[in-house]
Amino acid sequence: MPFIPHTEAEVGQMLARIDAPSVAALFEEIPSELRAAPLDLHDGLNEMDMLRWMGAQARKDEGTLCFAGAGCYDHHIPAAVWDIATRGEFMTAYTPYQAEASQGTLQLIYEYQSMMAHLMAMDLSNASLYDGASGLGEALLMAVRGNRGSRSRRVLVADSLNPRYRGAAQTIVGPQHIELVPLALDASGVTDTEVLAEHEGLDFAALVIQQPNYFGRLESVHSLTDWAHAQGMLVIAVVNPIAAAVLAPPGEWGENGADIAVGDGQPLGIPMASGGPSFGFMCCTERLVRQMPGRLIGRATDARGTPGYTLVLQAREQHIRRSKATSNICTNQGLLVTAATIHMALLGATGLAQVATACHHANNQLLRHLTAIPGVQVRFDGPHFHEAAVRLPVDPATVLTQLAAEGILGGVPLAPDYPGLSDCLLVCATEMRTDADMARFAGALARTLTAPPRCQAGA
Amino acid sequence: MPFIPHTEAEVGQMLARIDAPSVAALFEEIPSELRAAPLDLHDGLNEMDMLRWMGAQARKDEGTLCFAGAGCYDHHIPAAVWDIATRGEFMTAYTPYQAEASQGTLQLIYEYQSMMAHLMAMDLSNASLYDGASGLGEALLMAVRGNRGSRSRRVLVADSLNPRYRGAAQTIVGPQHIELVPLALDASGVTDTEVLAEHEGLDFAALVIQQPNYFGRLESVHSLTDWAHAQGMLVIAVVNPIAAAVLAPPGEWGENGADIAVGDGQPLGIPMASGGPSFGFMCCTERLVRQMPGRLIGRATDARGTPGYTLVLQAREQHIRRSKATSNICTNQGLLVTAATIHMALLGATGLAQVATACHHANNQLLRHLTAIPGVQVRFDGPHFHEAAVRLPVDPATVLTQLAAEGILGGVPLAPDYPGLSDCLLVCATEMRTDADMARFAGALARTLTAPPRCQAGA
Amino acid sequence: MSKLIFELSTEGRGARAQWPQTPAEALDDLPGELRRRTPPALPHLSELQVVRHYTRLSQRNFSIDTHFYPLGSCTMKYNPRGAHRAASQPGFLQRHPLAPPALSQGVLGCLHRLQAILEEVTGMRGVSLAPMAGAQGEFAGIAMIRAYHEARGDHERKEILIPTAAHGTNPATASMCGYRVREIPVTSGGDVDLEALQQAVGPHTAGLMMTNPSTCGVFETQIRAIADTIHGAGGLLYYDGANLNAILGKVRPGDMGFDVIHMNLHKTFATPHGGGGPGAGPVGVNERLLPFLPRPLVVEDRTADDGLHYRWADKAESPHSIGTLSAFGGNIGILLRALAYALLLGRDGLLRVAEYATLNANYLARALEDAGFQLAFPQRRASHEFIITLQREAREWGVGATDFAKRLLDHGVHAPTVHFPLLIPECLLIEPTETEDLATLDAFVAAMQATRREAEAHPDRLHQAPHTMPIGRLDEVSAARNPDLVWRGDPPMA
Amino acid sequence: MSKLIFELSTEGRGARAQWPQTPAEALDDLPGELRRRTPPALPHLSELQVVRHYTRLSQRNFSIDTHFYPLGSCTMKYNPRGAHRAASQPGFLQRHPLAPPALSQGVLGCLHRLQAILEEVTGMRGVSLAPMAGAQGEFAGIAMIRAYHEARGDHERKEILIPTAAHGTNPATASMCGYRVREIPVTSGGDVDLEALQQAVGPHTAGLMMTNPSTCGVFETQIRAIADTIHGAGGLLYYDGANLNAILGKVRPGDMGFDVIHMNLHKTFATPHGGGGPGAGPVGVNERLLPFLPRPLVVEDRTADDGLHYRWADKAESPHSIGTLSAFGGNIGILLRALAYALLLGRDGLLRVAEYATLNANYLARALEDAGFQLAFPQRRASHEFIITLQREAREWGVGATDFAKRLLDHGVHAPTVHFPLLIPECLLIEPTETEDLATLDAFVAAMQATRREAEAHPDRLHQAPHTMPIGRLDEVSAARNPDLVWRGDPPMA
Ligand SMILES: Cc1ncc(COP(=O)(O)O)c(C=O)c1O
Ligand SMILES: Cc1ncc(COP(=O)(O)O)c(C=O)c1O
Repeated sequence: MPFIPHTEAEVGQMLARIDAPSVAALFEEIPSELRAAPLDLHDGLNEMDMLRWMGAQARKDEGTLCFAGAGCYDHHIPAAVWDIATRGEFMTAYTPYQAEASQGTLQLIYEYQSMMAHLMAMDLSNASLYDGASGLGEALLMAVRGNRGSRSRRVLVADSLNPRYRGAAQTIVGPQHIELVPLALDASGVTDTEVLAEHEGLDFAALVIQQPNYFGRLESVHSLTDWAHAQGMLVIAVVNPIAAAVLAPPGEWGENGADIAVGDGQPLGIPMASGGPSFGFMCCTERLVRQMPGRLIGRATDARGTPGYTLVLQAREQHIRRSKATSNICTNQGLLVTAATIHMALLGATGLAQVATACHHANNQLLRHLTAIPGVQVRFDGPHFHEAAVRLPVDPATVLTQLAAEGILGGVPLAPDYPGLSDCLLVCATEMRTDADMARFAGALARTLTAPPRCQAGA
Repeated sequence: MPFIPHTEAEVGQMLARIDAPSVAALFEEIPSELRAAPLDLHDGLNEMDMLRWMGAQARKDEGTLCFAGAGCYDHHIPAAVWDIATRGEFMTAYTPYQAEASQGTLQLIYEYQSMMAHLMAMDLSNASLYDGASGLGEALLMAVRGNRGSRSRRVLVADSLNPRYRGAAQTIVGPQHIELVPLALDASGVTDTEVLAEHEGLDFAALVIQQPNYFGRLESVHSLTDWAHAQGMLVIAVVNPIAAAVLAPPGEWGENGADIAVGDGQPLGIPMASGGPSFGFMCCTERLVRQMPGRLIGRATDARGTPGYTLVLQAREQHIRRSKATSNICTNQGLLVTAATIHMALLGATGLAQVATACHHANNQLLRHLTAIPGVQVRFDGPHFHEAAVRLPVDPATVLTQLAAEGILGGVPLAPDYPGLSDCLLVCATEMRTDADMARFAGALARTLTAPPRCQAGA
Repeated sequence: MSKLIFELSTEGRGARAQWPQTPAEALDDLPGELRRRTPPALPHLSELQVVRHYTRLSQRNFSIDTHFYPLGSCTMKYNPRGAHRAASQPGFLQRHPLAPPALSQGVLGCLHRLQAILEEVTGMRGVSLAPMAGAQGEFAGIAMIRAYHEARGDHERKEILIPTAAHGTNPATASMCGYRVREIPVTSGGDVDLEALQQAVGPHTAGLMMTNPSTCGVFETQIRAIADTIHGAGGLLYYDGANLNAILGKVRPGDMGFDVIHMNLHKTFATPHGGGGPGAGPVGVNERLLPFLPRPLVVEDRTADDGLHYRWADKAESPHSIGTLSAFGGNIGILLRALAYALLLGRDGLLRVAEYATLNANYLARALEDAGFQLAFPQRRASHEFIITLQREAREWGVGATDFAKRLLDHGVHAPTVHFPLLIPECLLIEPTETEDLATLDAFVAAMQATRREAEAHPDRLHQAPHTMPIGRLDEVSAARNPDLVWRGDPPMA
Repeated sequence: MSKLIFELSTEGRGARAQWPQTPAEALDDLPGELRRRTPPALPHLSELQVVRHYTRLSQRNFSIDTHFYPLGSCTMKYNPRGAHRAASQPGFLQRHPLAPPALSQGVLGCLHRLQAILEEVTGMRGVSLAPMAGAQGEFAGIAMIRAYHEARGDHERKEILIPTAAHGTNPATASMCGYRVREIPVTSGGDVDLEALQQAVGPHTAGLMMTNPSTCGVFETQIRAIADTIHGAGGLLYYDGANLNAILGKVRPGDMGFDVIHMNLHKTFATPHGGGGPGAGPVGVNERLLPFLPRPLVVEDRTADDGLHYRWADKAESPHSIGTLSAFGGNIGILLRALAYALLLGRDGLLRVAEYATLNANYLARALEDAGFQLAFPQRRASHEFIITLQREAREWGVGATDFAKRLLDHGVHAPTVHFPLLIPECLLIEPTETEDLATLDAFVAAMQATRREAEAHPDRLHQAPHTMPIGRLDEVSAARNPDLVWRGDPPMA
């Protein structure tokens, strides 16, 4: 009986105490016709055998050279981050409902909220949402609720938003009949300012802008923000937290700053790990605090005046307001926030900026490597940050298959989400990619472009 | 400046306080002609680059299928063991000189001493030595000092002792002119009882017996112990702690038990890791306690009667007795003891016995696989525990090279240490080796025996 | 009293081993007005400072690894380190979420296996692993119910029924899905008031959300009648699987008549709670909701040479899906831990979870009753958890559930869940779980007894509790009045 | 007051997920009389019990990760987690020590690189990584000196000279190597008494063991004269490298005239101390001792295609070696951590270690002096550590070094080394290391000052210290009288 400490003698003693003839008898209230037959499952494995099986599975996926971004980035994570985040006291605690017995987690989240608010130049941050994409869904609900000046359930969403964010947000806001109205791209891969004019005077609750956008291009966030505010919309910024160390942060967009900033915390010390668990961050202006979904930690004092930390403004949450809560979110992504907090403390403002700079440099290097191959071009003109759409002379899907056979993840195809960009691959190089890595990628790509495709891709 | 927290301003402030013009000036007492030129070393790497280089090195050695034992065994280690042992409070503490601030480490070592004494059925255990081999060296010194009835500086050492133990022990006792006198093997690979008679009546300080011996054979430990005691020798048992869960423990050898038990703790939760760090354990009888080298932890009480743990009998150690200490050992292998203690607590007596049983079973399986190959034989008759010498029809060194090319570590050649066994390989299968692993080994071995050897070994 | 990390900062310091070295000019191609003007006010620290600060902070937590944590409805049981190890392998950690199947057979094979295990455990026809916690599973479930009715052109169903004992996420979820919530009372026996239910259902009923065993800690024995009532009215039945630990292998939600279920793998499948997450809240459905399962789903194909090949299902294969819930595939790292746990336990091990969780709860309930505490449902068998009410203690000595909870901390025990479910005044919801031993349960009883004696003799000691924690009881009211949520360089208090 | 693990045990319990399942009959081929009759009295526990017990025990330790730890001579500095990560990779952990070079190029390449780095840092001609701690390095070093003299037929050298300030391992090592020890006095300035040394040397002198900077915390400026004296008499000079942190990149033992040196990588190269080990104590030698280096040594060969190939040197290549010191290659895992540290720091980083360790020590020395403490060598520059003597406090108020040490624990600071070196009465040897920040040093000064004021006003508070630790001061004398070293099922005390 793995993990069950009871000895036979103890079981007997316990049953006697509760006057039950057997453990099975404790389930006598379950109607007999409902009782389950023995489950059709495997025998239990010991830890050694379990690890052998899981180890073989993990090794199947090992060793890929990654040039994909699209919302998940291969950054260096200092060894200290997870050594500390996985300490039992952090990892195996519950949500800090008993403040006095949870000061470790609570103070850490207060520090997280502070760091995140500073990074985004926003008034405040919550304690996390599930991920960036679902976080955007929550932001839309919040904007619709929180925009006092608008009665609209429609929001403008730039086409340059990560399509996976749009997808998840759509699922979340759909049942409440909130409509996402698209804003087309211009030729350079950013939001077309001309189409903005078409929406002037119409009532929208909010405008969603991603910076850098899905194609690694930089949006004119200042003028977009000012335009939206002038139209009575709230501005929801979707940002990469590493990029925020060197790019104008949401709180400083335009005259008055964005109203809500959301995004995915993965670049802050979270392994890619198939995309989850990561965490969504959300910051907002003071004005919107009572519309904020999720947990908030505040500083308080005890009877002696000693400062401590505790859950605050719980009236927004489902424990208290139930069907009137700002969201149903309860369990969030605490441990990832723990890691991100340690990560931000280690990197500091300078370190984060250096990472961003190194990524930008690496991505530019990568583009140089790739565009040296005849027929390969960067799709959009102008500076890119972190990633870029690259146009190929042959079908990207075939190329990716051939690269995969060499253990290279050559980027993300744009075809499924952007029919107009079906000849493009979204590529990315972080600070982790060396020049040799890029040369290997470029070499393999050049070969796939010249060699005729084979039925069964092989090295 | 990695790891140095000083800011420029602080350095200035500190220098001012100590009236020094510069940091360099602090070294003014060093005669200038001795000052070093800049070291001829690399530039510092950041953690990411360091891990990239070390990662590439580690991957070169990864994935070997191991059938070697010879004193180091590939056992399953529960994940909990090192998760807890590497907690900062254990891993980054010093030797527990300040008892009140080190109760974690001290109580753990007291528990370790207790578990180890119970496992060996001996009166007491110290807090560790460097490894089993150097531990044997210390045991010899201890026996020579501690045998009141003998003035001899000679000890009898069975040839079935791990030759690497003999080698290290020789280095350690050599300067004190202690002589290791060999005891030959009989035809079945254990100590020849006939040659014992030749040593009767001569003065020896001790007899060293390894159980199971280097060839995985079982020595007649009871009669050997009684014989040695009858001759006035102390008995030093060299044992595998996993085997001790199912084999008669040193304290129960013969009428009165062995006097000293030493061995390597590696099988108790320590990864093979190229053979170190591991730890040496040493247990002895009450009578010999003041001859014991290394640290001892004892239970004590504070003024309120609360029990606690502290270093005891330090008079044996070099801090106090200096040149008259029982040994020069100071730093020992504390963290490995931490892991081993957690390991023993998790496995318990039953778990350790099950591991031993599974190893025995696996090794017998392996021998069945190998001896099914024409020309391959088990070298010695009789039961084996954990490992066995296997005779091959071709040169073992060549075979090992060819197996290595397939990523298989096919055992340890006996030629260098036993010229008479130069056609033999010492093989071992622990509970970690599956039937499929063994079949792979046997298949590869069969191929190398039939195929003509190639110049450059390849798969 | 622990300093904030910001208070350890000195400008100019940095953990430089973590900084890549790229000249700042590398950014020169970015337009100046889009660049950040002032660096964010993050602290400047050495690596040792960070390690020391957070190591010490961690020690200010209770956790499963350090304390008994009988927090009802939360299933705080041992989180096997082996499962954590299994999920922490480089092959899993370094996989990009958009890696193609050719580079992902390991992880996809794991997810497929977990889908199959969860289907069998719950008795459902299909499982989606996408939801990232229980509440998101609820959302997915109710969104599927909505999609089902809409697909049938049944647009009048605007109400979700929820027993009053339900967890707050249930009504909150129903609202998020655009439904009105109608609460159904619970009888003094702990069951749903069937008569009230029958009166409440109708053509406006989209469905009923409930748990079984309920958050009252008892098994709802009229479950078939409830199912018939809802189904008879054209509604669907939602199972909140937060309490699945109580019935693993004993009775399956699918067999009870539920149409859709979410599971809390971070409870039942022992993945660590992480101080508030991450979790994983897979949803299972029966035949009629299959088309609506959230994406992505892993499918298994048989290859030409009779091998198995795993891939994500195409969008075209689930045109009626409610869609995705996150950017990628959900909390896959948690799913891997849950799979490792399921592999370790197997058929018999999972059954024993329910058995010993229930044994521990019933033993503890009886022992507390014997010690003078009042059970909320004394006539019922406890499931894996049970409720005591301190109404009497509150009335007679003026000490309530919160006072008890705080004083228990001083005994080195995490407090049970307080004031939930809301319908039982001054209640403690106690869930010992199957991984705690008898001595620990007995020590808890002793602590409760001691606290009760103290409540009578020195009620103030309880009001002022805790006494031995790093801080005393915090003034949450004034903290909420003028919330201090972000450090802004203000001098530390006190 | 923490229970012993044995007290948590109940027969019949077990962490069964860790047990392989093999029928006991598998042992039937072993002779009955050689089998164990009764199982050892190890505790029977669940996995949670073990995890909880040892997690909680760990919290009862001070450590670098949690506390300032200015333990003189021990170099308790930050142990980079990255180095631990680097050494903990599967390729390193899963390598069997006897794997052939074809399967070992990774680890052998690392060890060779470390050998080269240590040669450069120490200015020696050859390095062996074999010794497993400082004391074993000393043993190897003195054994080499012995082998050298013996190889020359110089059999009369039976004495090793050691300054009185030396660490206890020095004389203990000399004895283990079969030498007599003669102690050389130290002057009040902290230097070796050169005159006494000159009188002591002679044809019986095998060598001199010393550190520089010495354990008095000052740099021995007459080092050339000392070297000349020893060499002139035909002896060799041994460098105890425990204090190497003080001079990295500033001055090299080889250049000072030392013939042989050991290093404490667990000090200077920041590998964690593990609560008492493991360490690594490589030895470096100059030309004349090269033939005697302990085995094994890694050699680099150039392959036909101009690549590099690493292997262990053949026994035949070092016929004069003093031999091996362990079963395999020493504490290779620690060597890998030290290499990672060296890679991180590089040329400039290593130099800065010495500079900032020295800066911190001199600042702290001055600040304590200003606070009224008496430096043992006030006229000297501190090296990376320094000594204060509490002789005056002991005389006037009856509080000694131990009392101060214990009271400091209550201030959340690990005590400095007490009563070492032995020649300075009531001394504290204080080594802050380079990784501590100014605020921490200032807080230490404040704690020392507060303790000093208290020593005057309330000496009893110091005598009874510590007051806030899990236990009070232990009665070591009675513990030693009748030592309780092994739990034997006796009822727990108190
Ligand atoms: C009964 C019940 N339902 C739903 C939930 C919500 O689950 P989660 O916190 O994973 O979102 C909980 C969690 O506390 C619960 O106890
Ligand atoms: C000066 C000095 N020499 C030698 C040693 C012995 O080193 P180790 O403990 O690694 O054996 C020490 C360790 O404390 C020391 O401080």
